[in-house]
Formats: sequence, structure tokens, C-alpha cells
Amino acid sequence: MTLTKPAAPDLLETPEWRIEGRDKVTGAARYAADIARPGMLHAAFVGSPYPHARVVSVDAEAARTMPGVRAVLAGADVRPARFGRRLQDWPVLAWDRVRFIGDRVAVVAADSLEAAEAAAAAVAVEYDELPAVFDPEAALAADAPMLHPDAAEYTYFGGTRPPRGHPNVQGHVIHEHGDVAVGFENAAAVFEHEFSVPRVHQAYIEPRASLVWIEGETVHVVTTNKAPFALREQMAVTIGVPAARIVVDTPHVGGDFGGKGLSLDEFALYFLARATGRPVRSVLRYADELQISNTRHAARIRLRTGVDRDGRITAHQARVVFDGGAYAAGKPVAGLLPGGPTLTLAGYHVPAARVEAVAVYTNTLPAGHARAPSQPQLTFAAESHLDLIARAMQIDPLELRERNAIRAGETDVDGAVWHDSLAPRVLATLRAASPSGGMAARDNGRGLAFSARHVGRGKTSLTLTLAADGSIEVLTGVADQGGGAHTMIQRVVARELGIDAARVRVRQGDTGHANVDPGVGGSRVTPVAGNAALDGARKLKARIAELGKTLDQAARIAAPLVVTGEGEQNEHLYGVYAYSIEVSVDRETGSFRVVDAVLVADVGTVINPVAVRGQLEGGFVFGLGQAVMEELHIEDGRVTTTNLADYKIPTIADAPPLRLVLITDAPGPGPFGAKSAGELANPAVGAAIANAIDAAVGVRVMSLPITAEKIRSLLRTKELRAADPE
Amino acid sequence: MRADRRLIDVLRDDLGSTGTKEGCSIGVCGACSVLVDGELLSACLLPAVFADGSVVVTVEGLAQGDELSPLQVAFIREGGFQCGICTPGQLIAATALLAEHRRPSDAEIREWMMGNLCRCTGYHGITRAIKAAAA
Amino acid sequence: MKLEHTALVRAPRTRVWKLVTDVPAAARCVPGVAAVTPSGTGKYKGSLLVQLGPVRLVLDGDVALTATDEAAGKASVRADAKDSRLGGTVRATMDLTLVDKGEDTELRITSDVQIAGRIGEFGQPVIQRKADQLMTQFAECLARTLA
Amino acid sequence: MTYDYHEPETVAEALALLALHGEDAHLVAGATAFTLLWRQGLLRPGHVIGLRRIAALGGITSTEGGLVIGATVTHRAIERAVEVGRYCPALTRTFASVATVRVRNQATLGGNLAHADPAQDPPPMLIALGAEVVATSAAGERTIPVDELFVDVFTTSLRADEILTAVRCPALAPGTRATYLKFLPRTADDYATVSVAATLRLADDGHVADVRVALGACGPTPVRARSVEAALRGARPDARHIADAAARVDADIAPFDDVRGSATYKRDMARVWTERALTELVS
Repeated sequence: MTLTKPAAPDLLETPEWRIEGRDKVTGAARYAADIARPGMLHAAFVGSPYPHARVVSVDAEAARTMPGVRAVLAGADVRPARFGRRLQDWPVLAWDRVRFIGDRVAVVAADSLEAAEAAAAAVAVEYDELPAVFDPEAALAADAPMLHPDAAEYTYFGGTRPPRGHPNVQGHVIHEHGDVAVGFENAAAVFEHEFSVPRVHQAYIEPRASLVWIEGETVHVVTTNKAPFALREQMAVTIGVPAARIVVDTPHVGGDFGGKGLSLDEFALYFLARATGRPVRSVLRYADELQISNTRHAARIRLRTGVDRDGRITAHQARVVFDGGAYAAGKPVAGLLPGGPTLTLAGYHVPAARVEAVAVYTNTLPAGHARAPSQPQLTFAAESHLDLIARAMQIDPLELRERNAIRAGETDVDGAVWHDSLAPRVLATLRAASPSGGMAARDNGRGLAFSARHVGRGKTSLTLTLAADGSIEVLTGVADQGGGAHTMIQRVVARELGIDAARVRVRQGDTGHANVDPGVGGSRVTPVAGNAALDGARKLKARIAELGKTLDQAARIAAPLVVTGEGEQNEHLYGVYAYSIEVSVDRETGSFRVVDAVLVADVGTVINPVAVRGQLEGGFVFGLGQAVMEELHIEDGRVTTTNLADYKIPTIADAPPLRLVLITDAPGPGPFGAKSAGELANPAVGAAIANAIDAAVGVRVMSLPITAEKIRSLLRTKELRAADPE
Repeated sequence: MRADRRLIDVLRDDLGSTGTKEGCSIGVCGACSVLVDGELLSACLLPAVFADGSVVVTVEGLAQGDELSPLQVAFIREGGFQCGICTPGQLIAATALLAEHRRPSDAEIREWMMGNLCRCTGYHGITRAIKAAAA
Repeated sequence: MKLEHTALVRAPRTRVWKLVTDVPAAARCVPGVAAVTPSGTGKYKGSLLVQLGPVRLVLDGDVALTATDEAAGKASVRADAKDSRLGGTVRATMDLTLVDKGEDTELRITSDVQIAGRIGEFGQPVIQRKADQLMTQFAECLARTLA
Repeated sequence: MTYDYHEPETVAEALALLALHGEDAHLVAGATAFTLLWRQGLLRPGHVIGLRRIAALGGITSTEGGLVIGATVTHRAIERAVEVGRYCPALTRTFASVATVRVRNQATLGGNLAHADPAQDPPPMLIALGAEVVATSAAGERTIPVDELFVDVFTTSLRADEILTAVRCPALAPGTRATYLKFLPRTADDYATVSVAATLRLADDGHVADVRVALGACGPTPVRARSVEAALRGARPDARHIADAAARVDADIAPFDDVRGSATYKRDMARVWTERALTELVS
């Protein structure tokens, strides 16, 4: 695609005025928890105190007669309703077995939240405890407790569930290409390392909220789910109501970061609404967000790589074990693994590889998707591993990456041949942007990390209506979770039609009005919905041309002129990116500070300059939090970090400076050559910092988060060893 | 007014003023920041009776009619928000900051705004917006 | 959370055994325990008042002697309790071992305490400390009672 | 479920309400901790007695070199008070380092102390300054050194019929230096992994005439590091003496594992930060 530059200042180079900006700065923007209905009831759930138990009985009599209580439902009342995105393995209310602490067994609807919570506390549940398993490797043992003996009954969307070698496996994949054995034989050196990454939460500030009511035959759902059409399909199966009779409406979503593709409460709310004839709302307490919602997968990653004398990769082998928690319901992809689970050396030429990834059931809170699923875990491992190799081979770490960065015509770790590659250019740009040589202070060090993230794929459509006043309304099913989707659509349409952006309105329709859309996620919005907007604008242009009129004339004589724009992006393409981060370490405490960070990112044509910058800056700090401070502490299946005072995320005072270098002249498959930006900045922060710390003080942190205590402990061990070599 | 109501309950549930958001519910995230007689407070920690007879300013009260405040404009222009859930609190906190320091330094911005968590922007856009509004 | 306590009791093992396996009598050594009444063979109902600063928990539940082996000097006790106002639960399993030390007996208690629900959100280190205090006082009280 | 809320205007009225409702009453000033515990359902008093309208509990007064701070004065007011900065800049910094500006605008000094959270910032500093609290009951007033106020996590030595009405900070001998260091390895808004407050005065001959050290987050209560003090008192505070003295902090503390660090790490950090605090005071 060629991009011709218009003579007038290009709209794409003008900072955008967010389409929903006024609403968001005045408090007018509505989020799910802001919406109430007359006669609305409030829901409270009863969760299991045991990580694994048989539900013997649920006695709701006392709760039912409490003041304000309208309905109490237990598992037996909703059986066999289960929910999930790809595999429906999570019971709406458990009727026979609970599989993690917090797994729901009953729900109350009452006039007030206080009344509902008091009644929920009064529900008496008798359990018979079962042996629990918390470690995924232990769950794969032959005699491990089995979590899902009824797996054969579960609905699996999209064909047949892939076969599994062990009943506790959620998903399992082995990728192999090239001759791995020969590759290792030809290697001058072989390196093997193991890394681990804990559970972290998406930690959006808005807790999940939903409201369900039934009007005639129609089930209405207002929710924080960012993929309303997908939820409608899942819900239809779960509650046994045809999708055509379910309307899902997603107002503004207060942060998603991958977590809000899964709904938890809507299904039970439907049963309560049916039982009471009233609207029922549920807003998750933040404490429950941290204890029962789907988190990022913890992972244990073993990497083995052979290199030749120059450090060029000859063969690679990896095993990745993901802790999937009690249910696989949060995973939307067919393999029931977090997306891209085998990309253990993303962005490099790997002539031969054998990578195995497995997600395993354990009696802990379920894991699902989180911003750039799999990548923060795998990139931390891969880029630490390569740094260790560079160190051992005495090759400059950037040089090692440059030697291995994938070039056009080469094969990546997944066996895909890249027809084009910006990898060498990104690294060369990083080299130019990042100072080499002397550090500002003695215990400072610089580390780098490089990786690749796919440009989103999928298919969507939207409608454009030209009104008599010459304005255009775009109706889309794409939710707004903050990325700037609606503004992007507006700008694409306006630019293609050569009109002022203010003339294009973007309206998000619920599932009853808008065209089907796969939902926000997977770096999909700009390349897919953007192409739909472009297609719609082109069709409108063509119709106007057919009429032989200008847009304004056409508007007056032919309005409403309606076209459907269709967008699709199926090419398997990557955006590549690299960090160079300098840290300053306090040896006595192990604490450290990021003093400089450079991110070079291949983002293609920029449609929303403010939004792209925001995605990258935000991704950096998000990645930083998950790299250095965030961890859901789980003891015997129990989450002990139950609030944002214990589960800390970065504040403004923790945000280091960031220099952005964008490569924008290598067009991607999106509108006008756009790619994706939302998942380029967060995955590699951990590795860059671990590498920087090694460069600064010579210790290697092999697990996230990279805490002061871990660094201090490694330094102490090193000091002791130096003092007493024996 | 029931004694055990928090200010956020009164604002959101009783008055239908939903611009003020509830996030963490423990005074850490700052989404519920409000001004009570000009003092920056967490509406999720404040018994509503404490605000009885006081002037409470929420995000809905920042614009003069259709005219956005300089901070509101700067938040839009500089990328001071994405999803917008923390924005009401950020704007209220920043309004209080500018009332205290007309031209806050980076350090003053960091110190003051530390109690308003944002998961989207990485805070760079928020800092830019505050500085732009103060300029 | 797993806790370990040891106390030296100035009494022969048989006497200590008799006390620790007499659940109502032994329970009197746990500060805050109200009436313990039998509810079946080796099973009892009781309630425990726990004060954590300003927070008062009233835990009602069942206590059962789940295993006894007098020859080996080993007994196991399990307690399941609930604060129905808060909806929190506490479950404790205690393994007691008595070891002859001449005239005296060493009492070893290994316990596993699990706290769920709203109580568990109060702060695990605080709860752990409280549980640890209760167990320490229990062991000391047993020692005192028999001395 | 709700409670009756009372707002007495004098200490006597508050004491009368406390006597009337006994265990069913709960005192609040800024009500930050109370609101959290109430919302969680962990506290269910029938009566809440709000102290904020009692004029006698407000205000900061300078007294012959010392300071009296009313129990209902907010952290923010203390942080901003000129008298406090004049009395001891480190005390100002201590209050300024508590949580965030929103919390400081609401939370009060009396509430902070009565809540007895071992990770709070003001208690170690007040201990290092030798401050005492005034506890008022129907029987009159008594004073309790802040050092002796804390009994356990969330538990003080205040009796059920007493109200903490003020904090008295004594006059500091000329030349006394003070500092408060808070170790925050995760984020800027966090409870300290460990914190150290110290005051120190050197005699004319350069020996340590007086020293007080107290730590936060190092056990169930804020603790006074008497072993460190003893090792330093009368000594010439060179780097070696300070390091040796700081190492003795181990005997004074009983930290436990939590998300902010293991007990082992906190012991190590208590030593490091004690050494840093003392080094700062002699430099």
C-alpha cells in the first residue's frame, strides 16, 4: 500500500481530541456500575472457604427469611449451568464440587447490598473437603487429585476439544520444526535456564459490574465485558436462552488489560432476575477482584538453547508450564492456553525448535487473559536467557541480538517464515538511541530486551450513515475500554472522506443494534475495525461518486445513505520492539530505580498520535509494575493480597522517564498502513530490568517480580562466596 | 441521613451523581476523590455526616456550564486519560493541587498525585496535562 | 498457616494425655472459649471470642477429636468455626504429640490454621500472630493446669 | 444494620457517652480506619462517638520549647503547622510521609495512635522524641509515654473509659538532631518495609550525650531500639561505632513476614536503615 501525503496538514499528524473526551472529563461518561434500574435488587455471593471440597448441602432457610431478601439460589437451582469463553467449565454456582477458595455456591438478591451481604453470610453450606493441589507440576502427577471428572459434559465452542494426556490438563501444545537434535549437536555451546513468573492481576481500577433484567422475552445485560457479542453467545449456552433474545450493552469499560473478556456475575444475575422478576445488579468488591477473577497465568519456563561460536542460535527447546487455576473458562483461544504460548524466542531466527506448553488445572483462582497473554512470562525468560548466553559467550548483548534477529525469509521460533522483518532496524535504532559506555554511577547498569508481538487479526463490520446535514454516524459494536477505538474509527473515516473529524460521530451499539464484532483484544482494534471504517468510508465515497455529487450534495438528496464497512486482517505479521533500560541499584538494600528507559517500537502509520503515545507509556508502567512489584501472594490456594494496599501497582511517583522512538514508515496491514501498539510496551520490561541489574551489580534474578529483597539476597550470597570461596 | 453512609454512597446512590467512582474502596486508588470545603478527601472513607453542611465539589462541578476548565481541556489534549475511570478523581486531585501550587514542580505533582492510581496512561499524560493547565 | 508450639509440662504423660483428650477440659485453656458441649462421640460444639484490637470475632463451631493413639502419645483435633455475622470461617487442625521427659512431658503442638472470607481479608500477618498467641497461651495453660 | 452517631462538644460529654454505652461504643476522630472496618463488617458498634466537634481536642500549641498537639488535629494540619516545623523539621517530614494527601486531610493524630498499627509513621518518630500522650477519663488525666502506649497489633494501653486527648512533645535539648527514614522498596505509596526514627545529641567533646532510636514495621508494635541506644550512648559516633550499634537492633525487634518482606529481610533492613539514620544525624 502506498501512502500519499495530502498537501494540507494530515489529520493523522494532528493530535486528536478524544471522541468521548468531554464525557470522561465531566463525569458524564457512564460505566456499568453507574447504571441503575427502577426496582433494582443487589446481589451478593457465597464463596467456598475451601480450595477443593464436595458440596454436601446448602441451607438457605435462614437467609431467605431475612429482611429485604428476595431470592436465594444455590447450585441445585441453576444446574447444569456453566460458563466460559471457549470451554464452559466454570459452574455458575457449584452444585457438587468447589475447586478454589471463593468458588461460588449460592447467591442472594436483596433490596440493598447490606441486606444481600448479611443474608449471604447466613447461608449455611456443608462441605466435605477433598485433597487439593496447588502446584501445576504436582497436578500432572498420575495420582494427583482430579478437578474435573465431568469434563466430558462441558461445552467447547468451535469443534472438538483437543485431546489431553492428563485429566488436569487444560490445554497442551507441542510445536516442532527443523532438526532439533542436529541443531544441538552442531552447537558450540548449549545453555539451559529456568525462570518463573507469578500470578499478577490486570488491576484495572474499575471492578467488574453487571446489571441484568428481563423484559418480555428479552434478557438485557449491562456489563463491563469488553467483548459483548462473544458474551452473548457464551451466555446463550449457559442460560439456555437463544442469543437473539439476549441484548448485551457495554458502556465505557474502566480498564480491561485482557481481564474483562470473561464475565463472572451475569449468569447468576440472570437466574436471580428470572426468580424475582426484578433487575439485579452486582458490583464486585475489589477484594473479590483480587481473589476470584481471572488473573495472568503464573508460569515456570525452562529454556534450552544451542548456539554456534558466534552466538547464533542453532536449536532451541522449551517447556512452559502455566498454572491455569481452577477453570479454563477465561481462555478464549482454541488450544485452552494463553495466546502465543510457544513464542519462547519471539522475533529471532530459530532454525530448529521444539517448544511444549501446557496449562494445568490447580485449586487456585482461575487464570485467563491479561495484556499480551503469555508474552510477559515468555519474554522475561527469553530475554534473560539470551543475556545470560551473551554474558557467558562474552558477546555484547545487543550484538548477540543483532546476530539472531529474524530477517526476511527466515524462520521464527513458531516455524513461521517472515516475509519482511523490521527486527534488525529496530535493534539498530535502539543502538543509536541508547548510550553505550560509561554509566552515570558505579552501581548503575543498562539492560536491553527485544521482542515481537503479532499485529491483531480478525474480522468485523460496522455501518456508516450519511445524514442530510452531511454528518456521518458510524455504528459499531466495538466497546470502549480506553484504547481510543472510537476516535480511531472517526479519524479513519474523516481522513478517507477528506472531511473534518467533527462531522463523524461514532456510536457504540449494543448487540441488538450493532454488527457483530469479536471484541477488543489481541491488538485487533486498529488493524481490523480500522480497516472496516476505511472500507465503509470508501464505499460511501463510491456511492457518492456514482451519484456524481459532492458529499454535501449527496447528503441532501440521498440521505440517509447507509453502507456497511467490512474489515479483516488475517496476515500473520509482527510488530517488533526493543527496550534499553538503565537502573541504579542500592547494594545495601537491593532496591533500585529506573533512571532511563528507551523504547523503540514498530507501530506503522500512526492514526491517533496521543493515543499511541499513551498506549506505549501506559504499557511501560503497566509492565514495570508487573515486573518489579506486583504479585498475588497465594498460600495453600488462598490469596493473601486482598486489596490495593497489599497488591501494589505503580503510582505517579514510581513512573520513570521514558523516551519513545517510533518507527512509523514501515506500513502495516491496518488502515493507511497502521499496525498495533497496545501490547508492545509491557512484556519486555521485566527482562530489560533483570539484565540491567546484572549489568549493574552482577546478580541475576530468575523470577518476577524483581524485588529489592531478591536482589539483596543474591548480593549477600555473592559477598559471602567472595569472602569464603569454599 | 443514615449515620453509616459513606459520602460516596450518598453521592452515587442517593443523589445519582455517578461521576465520582468507587475503585478500591479503601482510600488507596483515589477514584472517589472529592473536595469537601476545598479539602481533597476520599469519598469512600468519609462518613457522609462529616460532609453535612459542607460544599462538596465532584467532577460534575468542574466545568462552568459548557466551558471546560483548563485542566479538563489539558487532560483531553495531553492524553491524561484512556479508559477514564480514574479521571474524575485525577481531575479533582489536580484541581486541589493547582489551588495549592499554581505552577507545581514535577516533584510536587508526583507527591500530590501519588494517591490517584491510573492503570492506563503510565501517568506521563497526566503530568503533561497538569503542567499544560498550570502554564 | 502452619504453627508449632512446644511446652514442658511438669506432669507424667498419662496425666497430660488425660487432659488433652478431654476436649471440654482442654478447651478451658484456650482464652476466649465459651461453653463446650458434647454433640456426639468425640464431637463438641463451642464458641470462641477473639479480640483483634477493636475487632471482636465470635466463632461458633465444632471441635472433634479426630484421632487418638495413646501408645504413641498422639492425638489430632479439628475445629471448624464460622462467624456468621461476617461470613468468615476458621478451620484449625492440631496434631498433639506427648513425649516422655522423665518426670515431665513435652507437649508438641503442630497446627494448621486456615482463615477464609472477610476475616481473612483483615490481614494475614495479624491473624497469624493472633493464632500464634492463642496456641502459645493454650500450651502454657495446659502446663500450668497440670503443674 | 447501622449505629447511632453522637457528636459531643466537650470531652466530658464524650466521656459520659462512653460510660453510658460501654463496649457498644466506638470513638472516632477522622474515622478513616473505622470506616474501613465498618464497611468490611469487622466492627459493629451500636454507638459511634465522633470527637471532631470538641474544640479542646484541636489545635497545636507551642510550650517552652515543646509542643502540644490535640488529638483531632489532622496529619495534614501537623505537616503544615509552622510551629511543628520550628520544633522539629523531621516531625513535619514524618507526617508528610503518611499515605497520601487525601488520607492526611482526614486522618488525625489521636486516631493514628489509638489505631496502633505497627507500620504507621508517626509512632516511631514520637517515641524517638520522647513524646507522651494524655489519656483523659472521668477520673482525670494521666500521661503515657508513646513508648508504652502500644501493647500489640491494634491494641493500646488505653483503658476502655479513656480518651486520648493530646500528644505532648517535650522540649528538645539544644543541638538535638532528628530524622525519620522510611524504606519503600515497592511504591511511593506503601507502608514501610521498615522505618527508623532517631534523635541524637552530641556533647561538646563529640561523644553521644543522648540518643533515642525507634522502629516501625518491625514487630507487633513500634519498638524502641534500646540496645542500639545503649551501645551508642557515651560513644564517639564514628562509622565503626555506628555500624556496631546498628547491628544490635536485631535484639530489639521481632518482625514478621508479610508482603513487604520476610522477617529475615526486615532484620537486615532494620540494621541498614538504623545505620543510615544515625550516620545522617552525626554527619
